[in-house]
Amino acid sequence: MAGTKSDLQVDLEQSLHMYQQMAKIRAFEEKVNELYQSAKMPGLAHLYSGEEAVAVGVCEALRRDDYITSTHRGHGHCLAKGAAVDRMFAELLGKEAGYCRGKGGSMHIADPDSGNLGANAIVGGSAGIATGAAFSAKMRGTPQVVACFFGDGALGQGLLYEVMNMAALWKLPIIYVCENNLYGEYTSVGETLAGEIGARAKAFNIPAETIDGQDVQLVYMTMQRLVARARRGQGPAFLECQTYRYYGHHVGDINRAYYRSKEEEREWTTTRDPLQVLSARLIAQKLTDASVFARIEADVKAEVDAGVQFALDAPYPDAREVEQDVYA
Amino acid sequence: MAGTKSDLQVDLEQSLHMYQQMAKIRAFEEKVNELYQSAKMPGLAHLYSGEEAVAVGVCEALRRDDYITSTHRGHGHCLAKGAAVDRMFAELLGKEAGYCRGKGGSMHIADPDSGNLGANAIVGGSAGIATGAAFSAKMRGTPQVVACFFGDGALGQGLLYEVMNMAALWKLPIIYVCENNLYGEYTSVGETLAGEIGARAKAFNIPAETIDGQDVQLVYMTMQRLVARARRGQGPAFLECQTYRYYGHHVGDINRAYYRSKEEEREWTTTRDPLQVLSARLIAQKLTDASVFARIEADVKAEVDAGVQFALDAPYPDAREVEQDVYA
Amino acid sequence: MSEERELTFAEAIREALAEEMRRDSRVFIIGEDVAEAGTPFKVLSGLVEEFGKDRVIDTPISEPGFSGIGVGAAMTGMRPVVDLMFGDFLTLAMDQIVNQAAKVSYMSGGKLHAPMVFRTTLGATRRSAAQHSQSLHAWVSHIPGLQVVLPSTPYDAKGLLKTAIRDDNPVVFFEDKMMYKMKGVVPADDYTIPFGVADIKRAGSDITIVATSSMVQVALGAAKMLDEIGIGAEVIDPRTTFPLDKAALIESAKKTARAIVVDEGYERYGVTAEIASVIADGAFYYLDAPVKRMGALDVPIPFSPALEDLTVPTEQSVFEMARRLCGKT
Amino acid sequence: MSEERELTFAEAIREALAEEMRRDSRVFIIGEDVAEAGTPFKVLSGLVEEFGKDRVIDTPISEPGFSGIGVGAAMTGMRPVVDLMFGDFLTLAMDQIVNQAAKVSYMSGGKLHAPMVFRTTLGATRRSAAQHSQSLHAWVSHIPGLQVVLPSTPYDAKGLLKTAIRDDNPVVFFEDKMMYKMKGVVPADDYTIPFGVADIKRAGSDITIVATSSMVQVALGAAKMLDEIGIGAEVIDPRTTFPLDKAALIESAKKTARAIVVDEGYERYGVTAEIASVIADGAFYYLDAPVKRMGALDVPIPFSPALEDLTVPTEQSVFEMARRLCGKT
Ligand SMILES: Cc1ncc(C[n+]2csc(CCOP(=O)(O)OP(=O)(O)O)c2C)c(N)n1
Ligand SMILES: Cc1ncc(C[n+]2csc(CCOP(=O)(O)OP(=O)(O)O)c2C)c(N)n1
Ligand SMILES: [Mg+2]
Ligand SMILES: [Mg+2]
Repeated sequence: MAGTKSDLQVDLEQSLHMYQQMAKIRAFEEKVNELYQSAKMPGLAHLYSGEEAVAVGVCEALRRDDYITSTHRGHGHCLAKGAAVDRMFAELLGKEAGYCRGKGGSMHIADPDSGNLGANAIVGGSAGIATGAAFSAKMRGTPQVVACFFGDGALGQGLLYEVMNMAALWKLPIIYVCENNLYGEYTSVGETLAGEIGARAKAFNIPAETIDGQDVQLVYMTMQRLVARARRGQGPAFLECQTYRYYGHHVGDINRAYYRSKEEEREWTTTRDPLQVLSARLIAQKLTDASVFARIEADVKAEVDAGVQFALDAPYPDAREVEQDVYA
Repeated sequence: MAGTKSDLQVDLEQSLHMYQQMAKIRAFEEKVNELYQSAKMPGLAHLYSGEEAVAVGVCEALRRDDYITSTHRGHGHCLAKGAAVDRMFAELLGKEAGYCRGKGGSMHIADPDSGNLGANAIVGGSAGIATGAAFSAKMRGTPQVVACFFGDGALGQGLLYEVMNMAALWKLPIIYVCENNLYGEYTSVGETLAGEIGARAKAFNIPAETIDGQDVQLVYMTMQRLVARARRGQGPAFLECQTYRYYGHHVGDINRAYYRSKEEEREWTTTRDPLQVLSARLIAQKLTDASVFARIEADVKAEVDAGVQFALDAPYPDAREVEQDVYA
Repeated sequence: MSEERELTFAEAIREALAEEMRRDSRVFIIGEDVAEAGTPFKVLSGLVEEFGKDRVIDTPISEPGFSGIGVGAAMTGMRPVVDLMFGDFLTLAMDQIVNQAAKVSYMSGGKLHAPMVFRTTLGATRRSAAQHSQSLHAWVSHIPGLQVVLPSTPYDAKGLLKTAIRDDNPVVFFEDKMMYKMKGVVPADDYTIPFGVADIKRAGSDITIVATSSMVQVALGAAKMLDEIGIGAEVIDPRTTFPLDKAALIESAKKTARAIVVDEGYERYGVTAEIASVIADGAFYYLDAPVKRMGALDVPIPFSPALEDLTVPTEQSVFEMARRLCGKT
Repeated sequence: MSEERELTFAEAIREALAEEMRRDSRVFIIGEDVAEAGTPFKVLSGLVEEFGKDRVIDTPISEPGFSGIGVGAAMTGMRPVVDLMFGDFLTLAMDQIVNQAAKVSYMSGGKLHAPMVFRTTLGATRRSAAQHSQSLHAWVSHIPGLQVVLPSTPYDAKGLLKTAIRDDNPVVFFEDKMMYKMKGVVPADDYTIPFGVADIKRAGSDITIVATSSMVQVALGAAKMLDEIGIGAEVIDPRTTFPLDKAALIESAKKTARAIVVDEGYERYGVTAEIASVIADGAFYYLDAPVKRMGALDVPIPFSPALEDLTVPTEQSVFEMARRLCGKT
């Protein structure tokens, strides 16, 4: 359970659970890529591979009824917060069994049952929703906390500053989680960001921390602390997680040399992979051995394979569906 | 001329010129209030009385072809940058002789001849225009600098942060001048602003200073420095001027007790009046005597009286005008 | 008798809000200067005294921000009434209204909803110039997922606002700034007016004048003038542009065989276009003359009174148009 | 022969931009991922290599901000071409486009101008769901001070974009994302196409199909099918929704006595309403049937291909409508 003292060190069970969550996301995204490459998935998708420790570390520190808002690169957030693989795939394939009955697709997966208020295809677009959810939690007097995920690119959107100001003024229970993966689409943050990221939150009196987003234990422990603080009514926080996306901006972005180097990609994938970082550490600490991870990998692969098969077999929504759900 | 070393102290002539500019704005605004109270002016107006040192100190540091953008409380900026009293009044009365042929009114006075790109009735709305003008100056290779005036209230608008980011990234020649008069409409800044104002600019790597906006010599000297820096290609700056509006949010805002105290008003008008501060200082320094100020007051009063008469006598635009100027 | 009680339009709005806030603790108001100031139009005066600053919330000048906060609050169990002081500021909040609030129900396959009201204003002739005078209701009427309300009397204002607050979908509610002081009978009881039901403000059989919001009084004035020359005008107010009571509008036009649509938005690509084309289609075989449209002149609203008054349809101009359409010159 | 040279729609846009940038040093491009990436649609590929990063400027993800910078640059002597990647992001930039760019000429009494182009996109069926598929040109068509361009062929795209860049007023230029790869003849010479001149894409005398942007090809396909059952359809493309070539549209409808308007924006309060009501009014005494409108279904665009394809008019649905309207069943 989140929020108690003993959680401040990460025990083995929890670490393995986080490993499993990360492995599931990785396997899910590999499958999404395959579906795209084999023309089985409509449209595009933005893969989360490489960034798993952020979603998993953050969501591990949340309760099920805490909220998240997600982004165009949202599969990892959804899975980490508790979405099921099969219904996720169904949504990506536009099937009725999907989380949004096929109407949302990759960029709009929402699952209120697990506290997921939705991915969002407007960069920064969910910052208002997340802050409003925190506002609502406070008004309703519940202990809920909100994690608002967004990329470094969203720092370009003025909306974020407007809502951070109000979150600070009103001491709202929200953590702004910035996934700094060094690029917004095909442009590096160096070209789009003046100053330090954390300073932007601090300017609004919001405490900000910058951490290695590839270390899931660190993300979890930091988030634990910030969530506990928010739950105590001490207001918002800002967490910059330094991370990296292994694939292109979306599945179709194959030739990336004009905006980032192969060396850089290699550096991140080989030395800073969040799954490897965690498994190597646990093995070095002699807390477990390689066979455990192999078992987890096999488990999630089975889950993903079954999930994708479920989705492939599932029916499309009926034509009548097109005019339903426009209004409540 | 601005930008040379010797200007760094303010000589008597220049000080008196600034006094005259401030006195003109004060007299102008008193007349506007009169016009409103006697139902001779259509609509409303937001008076600048009390804040004169900001507009005058800032504009004194600018060349005629430098740009400003202004706000809904814009009369002072326009006059300080070089607009004529008579055509200003004509605009406020909706006459064809006005700066905008009567189409703009109080909140939209623009005068490209004096580098005034226009007042703006959207709070923060001109931050984009101002930054674009600075961008354009840089692209065109001219030495022009831009002063972007806005109130403390505009700090609520996300647009400001978006353009400050780009101004910093691209080292644009612009000074963001925040007139912090403690209120946005009927709400005090304490309720709407988290953190320190200057920190918001610094977060984007923009140097920021906070000064007494009632001391016109200080405003001028500070602005001189920032303008020189921008003209040298060293990029944007942010200047917070602490000031106070003597009247209500607009001419119709008479009973203000529910949002600010009479004591506070008295404190500012009696001990921090920008005209008094300057005249008292120059007299104390034995640089001049009271008769000089009396003469200036008489001069500007005559100018204002003549201006308002001109405007009252001027014709309204012809009905055909209504469909003109929609397109160039 | 309570039936005969008169309130101003502003009072009717305030009463609707107060009643709904008493009835439902989820309802709250958020926007600029809504608390002690009660908005610049004083529409909300007194509410903060009754409901406190936790339910009547002053914000920074952040239209996108507090609109977005409204959306998030609505999605998680609250019923926000978001105050956008001038309709012209819709420009700033369109992403939150259109890409977020309007679409969340559909995008989530019906799992999430945004039950909320965006209260804003429309209307010119206040000498407020181009950025404070627009009537931009056509924009939101265009968007699936939104409902758009344009009350034209204190009675309608109260009943429609209550419906808006109770509705489970986002509603954009436009108040004419010039109408706030207008008086009318408003029952003290709890009544609601359903969306999508047009109201015949005046019956007549020679010509149909469809009018919205600020233009209803103008149309009624014109109808009176038309009466004097023997033309019986029916004035019909759709009250909501979406849902639109097409049947009632078409029915009226079929009966009179002539129709004019009057609305204060810019004429081109405006609300008059939709309504005129609905009537021209639905009553095609009954019309004796083309359906005529009268919107605001297609110019940014000028400040000068000498010009501004030329931009909005008037009793006189509606009268002239109707007379011409009826072939009386 | 250069007359016969074929380019894709994207190449035509790029060529227009390159030619104008060579001709006029005031022209520059600003937006997200416009430089090395050449936009996600690769429309601008190669321009940064020729013109450098000072004239093809990558911005942060700040639509309001860089639109506003465009306005200020335009007001002070430059000719910005502002790139708004998806038309759905207009929601974010509406204040800069509508309250600033569109009004500055009028509000300043003609002293300031904003000669600039907002290039953006429209169109569904890319499986991009509700926030990346909208066709929001009705909004800007509603606003005095703006001009709105909807090219439907590579030829028109080049000629109209050059006109837009040379115009002294703000222009919103919509490109259909699905059309970028479409090929057509595009002269290598410097030609422009005036605004407000409709183009008859196919002559016919039995029915008029007014179609815009993405719907022109659909209308032409339907016309071919109609031919086979003996109905001669005239397909007419207004090319600019403002200025709108009312005379040409009315003329065509007078000739054929029947008209359908097809456009990919949401149907209600959309572009079809304006055009249909203009025709219904102007050709009133010549029409044998009501003017029919076909826009996108009034729902947020769904992701699922099974649903998305139902939301946009198709050759088949236009054909059916035309056949019904001509009384052939
Ligand atoms: C308002 C808006 N502008 C532009 C886009 C197009 N776009 C989609 S993702 C993206 C880059 C986002 O970068 P970042 O926030 O860093 O997230 P990342 O993709 O790196 O996870 C852009 C520009 C958009 N979806 N929304
Ligand atoms: C975007 C926008 N929101 C709200 C308003 C209404 N309004 C006009 S002035 C004002 C207060 C502005 O305060 P500030 O920026 O501090 O300027 P001051 O009036 O104090 O000079 C407000 C809220 C507006 N004009 N524009
Ligand atoms: Mg990124
Ligand atoms: Mg202020």
